[in-house]
Amino acid sequence: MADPLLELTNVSTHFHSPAGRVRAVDGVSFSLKAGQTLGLVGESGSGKSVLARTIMGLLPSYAEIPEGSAISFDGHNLLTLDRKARRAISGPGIGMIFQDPMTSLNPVMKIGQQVYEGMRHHFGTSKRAGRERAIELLTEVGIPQPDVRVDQFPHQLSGGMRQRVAIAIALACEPKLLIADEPTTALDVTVQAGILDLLQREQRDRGMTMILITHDLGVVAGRCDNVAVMYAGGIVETGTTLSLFARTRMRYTQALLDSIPRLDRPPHERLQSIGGRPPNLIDPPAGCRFAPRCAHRNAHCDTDIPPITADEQDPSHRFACWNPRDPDAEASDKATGDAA
Amino acid sequence: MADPTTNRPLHPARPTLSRFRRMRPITGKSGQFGFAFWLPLGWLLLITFCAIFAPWIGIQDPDSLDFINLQSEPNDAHLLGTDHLGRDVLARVIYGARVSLVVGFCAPVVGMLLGLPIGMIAGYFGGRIDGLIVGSIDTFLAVPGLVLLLLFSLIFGGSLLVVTVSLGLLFIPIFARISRAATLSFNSSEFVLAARTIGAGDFNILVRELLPNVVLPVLAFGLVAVASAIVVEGALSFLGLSVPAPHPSWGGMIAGGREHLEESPHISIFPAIVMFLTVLSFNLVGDTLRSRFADVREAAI
Amino acid sequence: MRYVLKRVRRLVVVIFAVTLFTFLLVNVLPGDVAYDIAGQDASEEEVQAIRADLGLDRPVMIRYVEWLGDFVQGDWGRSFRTDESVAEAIWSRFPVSLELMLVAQVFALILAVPFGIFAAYRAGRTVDRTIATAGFMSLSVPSFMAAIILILVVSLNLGWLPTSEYEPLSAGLWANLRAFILPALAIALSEWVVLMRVLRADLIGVLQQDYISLARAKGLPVWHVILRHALKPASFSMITILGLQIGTLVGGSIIIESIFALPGVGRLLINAIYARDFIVVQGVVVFIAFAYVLVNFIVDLLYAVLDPRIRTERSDG
Amino acid sequence: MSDILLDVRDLVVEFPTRKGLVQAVSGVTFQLNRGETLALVGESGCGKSTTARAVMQLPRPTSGSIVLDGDDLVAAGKRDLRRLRRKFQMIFQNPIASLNPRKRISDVIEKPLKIAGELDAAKRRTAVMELLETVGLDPAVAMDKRPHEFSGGQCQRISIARALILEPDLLICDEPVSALDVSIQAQILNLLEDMKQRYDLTMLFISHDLAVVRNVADRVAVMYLGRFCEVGRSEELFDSPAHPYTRALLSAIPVPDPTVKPKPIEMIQGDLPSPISPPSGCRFRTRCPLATDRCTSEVPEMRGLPDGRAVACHHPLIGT
Amino acid sequence: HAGSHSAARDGGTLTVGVETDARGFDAVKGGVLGVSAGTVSLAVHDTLLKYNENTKQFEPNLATSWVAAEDNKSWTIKLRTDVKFHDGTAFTAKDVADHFSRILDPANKSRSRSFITAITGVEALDDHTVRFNLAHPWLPLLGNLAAPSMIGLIPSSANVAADKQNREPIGTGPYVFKNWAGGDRITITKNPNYWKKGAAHVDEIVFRILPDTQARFASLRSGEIDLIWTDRGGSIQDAQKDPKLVTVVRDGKGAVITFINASKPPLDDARVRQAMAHAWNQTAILKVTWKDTRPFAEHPLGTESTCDAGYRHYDPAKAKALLADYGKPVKINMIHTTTPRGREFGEIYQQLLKQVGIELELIPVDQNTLVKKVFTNDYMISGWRIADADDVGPQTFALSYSKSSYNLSRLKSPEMDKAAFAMRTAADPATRKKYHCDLMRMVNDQGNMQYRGGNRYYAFHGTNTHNISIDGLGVVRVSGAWKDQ
Ligand SMILES: Nc1ncnc2c1ncn2[C@@H]1O[C@H](COP(=O)(O)OP(=O)(O)OP(=O)(O)O)[C@@H](O)[C@H]1O
Ligand SMILES: Nc1ncnc2c1ncn2[C@@H]1O[C@H](COP(=O)(O)OP(=O)(O)OP(=O)(O)O)[C@@H](O)[C@H]1O
Ligand SMILES: [Mg+2]
Ligand SMILES: [Mg+2]
Repeated sequence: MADPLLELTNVSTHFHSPAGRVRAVDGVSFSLKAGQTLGLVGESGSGKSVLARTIMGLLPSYAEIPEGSAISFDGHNLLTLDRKARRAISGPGIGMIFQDPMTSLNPVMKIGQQVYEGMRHHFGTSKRAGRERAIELLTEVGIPQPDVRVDQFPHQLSGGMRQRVAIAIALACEPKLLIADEPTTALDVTVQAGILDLLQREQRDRGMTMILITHDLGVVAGRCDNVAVMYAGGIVETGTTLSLFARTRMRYTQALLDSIPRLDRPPHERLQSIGGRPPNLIDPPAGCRFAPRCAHRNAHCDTDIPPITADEQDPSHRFACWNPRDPDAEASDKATGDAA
Repeated sequence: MADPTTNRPLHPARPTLSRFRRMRPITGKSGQFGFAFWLPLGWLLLITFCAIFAPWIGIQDPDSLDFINLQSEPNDAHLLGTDHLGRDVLARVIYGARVSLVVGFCAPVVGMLLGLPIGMIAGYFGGRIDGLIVGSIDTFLAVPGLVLLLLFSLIFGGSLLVVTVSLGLLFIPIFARISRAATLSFNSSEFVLAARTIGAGDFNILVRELLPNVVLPVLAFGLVAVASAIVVEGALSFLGLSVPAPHPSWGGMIAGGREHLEESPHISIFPAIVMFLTVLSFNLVGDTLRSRFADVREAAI
Repeated sequence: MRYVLKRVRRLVVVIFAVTLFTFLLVNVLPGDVAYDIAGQDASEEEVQAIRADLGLDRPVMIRYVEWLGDFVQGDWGRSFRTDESVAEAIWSRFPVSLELMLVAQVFALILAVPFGIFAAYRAGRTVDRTIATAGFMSLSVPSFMAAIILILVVSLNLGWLPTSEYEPLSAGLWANLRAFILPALAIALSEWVVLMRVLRADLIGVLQQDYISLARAKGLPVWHVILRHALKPASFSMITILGLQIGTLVGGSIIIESIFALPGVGRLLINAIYARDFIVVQGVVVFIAFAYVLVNFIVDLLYAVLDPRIRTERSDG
Repeated sequence: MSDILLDVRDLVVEFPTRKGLVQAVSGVTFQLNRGETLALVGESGCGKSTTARAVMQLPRPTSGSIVLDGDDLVAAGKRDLRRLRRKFQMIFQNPIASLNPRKRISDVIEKPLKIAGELDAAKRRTAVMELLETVGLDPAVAMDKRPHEFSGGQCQRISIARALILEPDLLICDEPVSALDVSIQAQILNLLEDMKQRYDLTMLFISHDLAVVRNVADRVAVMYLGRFCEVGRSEELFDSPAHPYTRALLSAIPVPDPTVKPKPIEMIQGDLPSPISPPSGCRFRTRCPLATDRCTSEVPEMRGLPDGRAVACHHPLIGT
Repeated sequence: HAGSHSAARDGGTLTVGVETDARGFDAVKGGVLGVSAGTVSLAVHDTLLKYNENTKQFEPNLATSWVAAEDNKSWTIKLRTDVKFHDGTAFTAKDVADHFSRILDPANKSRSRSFITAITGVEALDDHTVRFNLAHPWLPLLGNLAAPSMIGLIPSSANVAADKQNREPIGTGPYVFKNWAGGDRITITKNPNYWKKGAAHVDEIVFRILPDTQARFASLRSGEIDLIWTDRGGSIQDAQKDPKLVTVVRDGKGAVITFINASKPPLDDARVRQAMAHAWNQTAILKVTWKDTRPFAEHPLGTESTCDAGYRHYDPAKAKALLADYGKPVKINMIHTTTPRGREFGEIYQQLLKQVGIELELIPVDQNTLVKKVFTNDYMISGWRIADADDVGPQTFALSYSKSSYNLSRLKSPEMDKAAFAMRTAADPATRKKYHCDLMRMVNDQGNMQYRGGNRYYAFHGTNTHNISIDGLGVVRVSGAWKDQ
């Protein structure tokens, strides 16, 4: 498995809005090997969904992908394919799950049909076979009474159930890559774990490659091979999950981790907060985009964009920071916290 | 079976709303008002100017007859020709604009002044009051508008005041519906709740919190309402039920020229064109402003 | 079921309110049917005699209660003027109005749906703006003006279609339909715009929904996504409006029916109003109100058929 | 002066809906000591907001008593209630929606003063400015702007200012940070903590995020389908949950540490039952791994545990 | 057209475009028969006599002979014996007596009664002889027996008794009533058993109700309908120019008039009324409103009548002089209908009066209200008409006689009463005419009625339609029509 299944090179996505050009995604590069799971984390508005939609080819007409961007999937450059060939990839090639299960199913179409529709289109499956397959899939994603549910409408299901249906829909065409855009954000914690487990199981069983988008570092920590942290349209740090959490280099990632209240901390502990707010993507800061909020910035940070640097110990761990954190030096005080 | 009441979005303001919906661009229309706005606005200003200053801009007496020049084609003396009584069509079109504009502006105002509070009260208090108001509106709507206008104008006689007021009454349900819908949508919003938690009374909430929010979509509909008021006035005067003779009105002129459509089409055609352009202008200007200032769906109308 | 009952109760209340409302309104009309019956050459005594004969000299409320009693029993009265049974008069004219409305709405839909879809799909582009402008222009031609223009161009100049050739259905479908083309067009010319814009607005909303993205993520072609996934959930408001329009237009196309000489309910009404034949006015207005409320009711039920969310919620409860 | 600021007993809130009566809160009893923060956690739809709003008397509860500092709010007339309102205030989940988009910030914050009868405009203005300063906004810049010119975090600061201007005793926070980003959330949580110190606030804090609750709360109440399952001091409840539901909630929380693998303990199954026809007996029994026949027939009472906690369970996880 | 009878062809359908729907066909119930209903009725029913326009003589129809008694106070009429109603029953003297008795019975409140109050009774002497008894010598009787309106048309008394005459009339005429689709059309079919063989030709006549003149006219030109009538000047001019159309014209009696209410100051002053008469430019309104398709009227006796009625011609100078004599400014108002024609009349009158310094305010009302206001003396000026009749005497009498409730202009003078009475009871036509003319001269002098034009009726049909004529009152006789092809 030498060739990556998905490789993004310098991908940008800009929106034309009345106020100007929104650089929602700006120069993102990463690659993903078949069978791996990538966690894409970041604050709201950091461009995670736009990136996912860019890969999926679901951008609105007023979006623009500047020259020089390339997305290679399974040997095809997705950005240069014609529409028909591109459509042939959606479904069997890449499947997607959306954030809000309440809105991601067609309210006036039966569940079964929504599940087998893709198969019918791509593989010419007959209606009856499609229905059978839909029941199987619903069983697989853990929906009780699947034979009843196929003929029901989405509103008759609870949010968790609907997200399971959405997963079944995505799985129907046996995609090589599954993009799950915050699949549990809108769900209760009790339901969330079940959905994540299901995704993980399916991914493992099918040898699927997966991008799991979330804003919750806790979610990626337990379930992803690699993590990429996004901030203001760019990837600021990426690496294996272990390395990224253990040897956080980027100041932003660390600030994020520090600001989260944790169960293993005493009550009323003062939280580390990040001042300011995310930058305006129409007119982003000239240097490091995190610089205006960073406690460790220096003059360099404000004027020059930090290059992508590899971690000395683990070259696959890369980050973009002028003044990176030294994980070994700060390890001592972190250890005291962990011990508690 | 799952219970739909539990099926609501859980933590709605957390990233549930996709940016793709939140940040809908104002479909293509760029930040500037285009010529589809300025051109009609210019026309409206011209018409309004002519209507207001009609007696002083050197046009002829719209009522004086000329038994020699009956139905004459447009010429130097009569730019738009004369009608079947030898009256100057241009002068009558301009004086007719007075009627159309007065009715067009005032009727929606009447409708709004009455409809807005009614709708807000219904939306705010809900329950019985809402039921009563919605029921009355339903009843009112179930009687065709033109029939009401006909009856009103027969009862009170045709005069500018009667036409304006009765047309205004017809606008009540529309404005009431819009403001009711808007009130409902804001009523459960947290800022209203917040006002309650600090002990604000109903009146205070209605006037201070809700009104500024409700009035915008209602106003946005206003200009479109002007267009339709002009159309309905036209229909009324087409039936001879609007302003009394000899005052000219566009609909009346169109109706009057109908008999001479073949030999002298200009008698009907000119007022028709002017009316068309004016209504179109109000529609265009109104739509531009509406899409700029409020997102009311036509469905409410 | 409870829901249906509730709607029916509301329907009855509205109808009742309409009867009272119109009865009062019609009875304060100046003028007097008695003069109309008597004609210009009658003397005042004769007129008074006719009034007394018709019972017009009694208080309004008593007459209302009597009328209501008869009405409920199916006796809508007889025209003061022509002695025609009101119910019969309405029923014989109703098919004409209904057909006019249906043809008009079919025209409106034929224009509205494709243009609405197109405009929504290309929202903000030139096509959309062109359609919008065309719509506004169409909307700015009042139906009476459209009627005159259509007569002038299509009938008088081109001679393609008759101006007034109503034939009952018994005379053949085409002969019957022919007469409705121009009047229906005159009505549809402004109606389609309303439908188109509602459809467009809803469709734009729907097209931004995640489930449309999901459908596209399945690799389905655009037309499939629009027609199979987007159109249905986007058409509910349009259907409501369609229903409302049918409801209001059944009696509301007074001018068009007059111009095109269609013997419909609208013309019956306007003649009755002019003649102060208020028992007819009363009957027609109540009938129209009934049609309006009923159509709304049907649209509501139709909604339930189309929208599974409502359908199942009701069968649950 | 008693230590108990808020005393809620047998609170019941019902909503008539098209499909039947929803009992959103059915018999909730709790006390709030002065200066303490009580957190309310639970799944969506379990009645947290409804409880909070019932305390605010918006809408007035169906039955039960709510005594605030000696005044019974449920029994209070309309007038009295308005007078009492300055003692208890609330902030909401959606910071942007809780500010009237058409009003200026200064108007938003001074409105409570106006309603409370403070007539001197200059005094109001200084109060507003001071408070803006306190919540971390620059009064000179913020005063004349409108809400949409601020970010979510800033809007939440403004809401907090509005709630505090009358210097209430009790502050109810209904998910004040769930709409905010993690990076902003910490700012607001810190601010609330500061305000609590500064104004001697007693807080009722609602959240579905147990980690947040852990940080802010002195005591925690776990709610399920309109009832309380467990109430106790934060440390004890988090360290050794007594109710199976509390344990399930806790185990479901993902920990941002890749070395801690998600615990494979038994997850609760299924969905929240319909509040229109809740299960008989213990409401959690349909999803509880420990449910027995007793749970079906008998409603578990709130029982005190030795460590001061109370739990409503027939089979608590720690001995009585 | 009469000459071409030999070529008459049977069969086909005649489609007639009419302006208004009928109200009903019962002489008592339906009120006035408009031209539409009158036209239908005239094809379904027969009159006793027929007036020959060319010879100016009455001719037999259902009646075979008629003789007056010595004292001129009764007439005995013999009827045909071979006539059957459409329902198969035989036509007898009883039907005639019943018909007139019913109109005359005050309890029935027939609005036609006022025209024939001179008749004191009608009796059937035997099956086919009937006698009309009169209060005084009364010349207009024969005209009424020939009237193509409901007075002269004899219905089946059985049908009347069954109360079906109004909506399903039965007569003895050449056409049988078939169907009336309210608001749309009335259909009549040829009577196969008509007593006068060969009188009817087309199988069916359809009267289509097309209220819009433009539309009706367009349909005629496109051949969709065969026959229309109209009083719109523009259409008449167009039609007369159109070589594919045949025009049928007939002058009528009566007139379109304006009432000046003599009981309302300042109109109670004759000088004001007279000034208005001189300010009134009938020529202009004939040109503008009617496009000169109506005759100038100096009196309502008809164009053929030679009567010097002393008409006050258009003369603004005289008008101003009269007003100067009156001395006070004159501000008055006028009611008019909301129809285009009503408005136009008001607009013209307003401008004409303005020229002589009278300020006129216009009050639009609908037709029904206008009638009510005129009857209840709640008006100053209003349009009206003197309906056409073979003899308009009864109407002019009622309009002028001081005690008549129909004296709507409220001008009361003993001289006029005297002239009116003399006219009414005159036994020979010449005397009657002289008194009538005297009366009209007084009216013109007083200025309480002014003329807006006489009556002239037009009908148009395509060149393939034949034998259409206009009867008195503008009623079109369609029963003898036939078509080419
Ligand atoms: N359709 C659009 N038009 C204009 N700007 C957009 C559009 N969609 C997204 N953006 C902008 O792009 C940026 C990235 O948005 P995106 O939805 O990808 O964020 P996200 O990381 O998915 O956030 P969240 O956690 O809220 O889902 C935001 O600043 C947003 O305002
Ligand atoms: N106004 C209302 N009318 C009818 N039912 C209501 C109303 N408000 C709340 N409910 C119902 O009461 C129950 C509790 O709702 P509540 O909003 O208190 O839950 P919550 O715990 O705050 O949930 P969330 O975490 O989503 O805010 C729910 O089932 C809800 O459907
Ligand atoms: Mg997103
Ligand atoms: Mg809540």
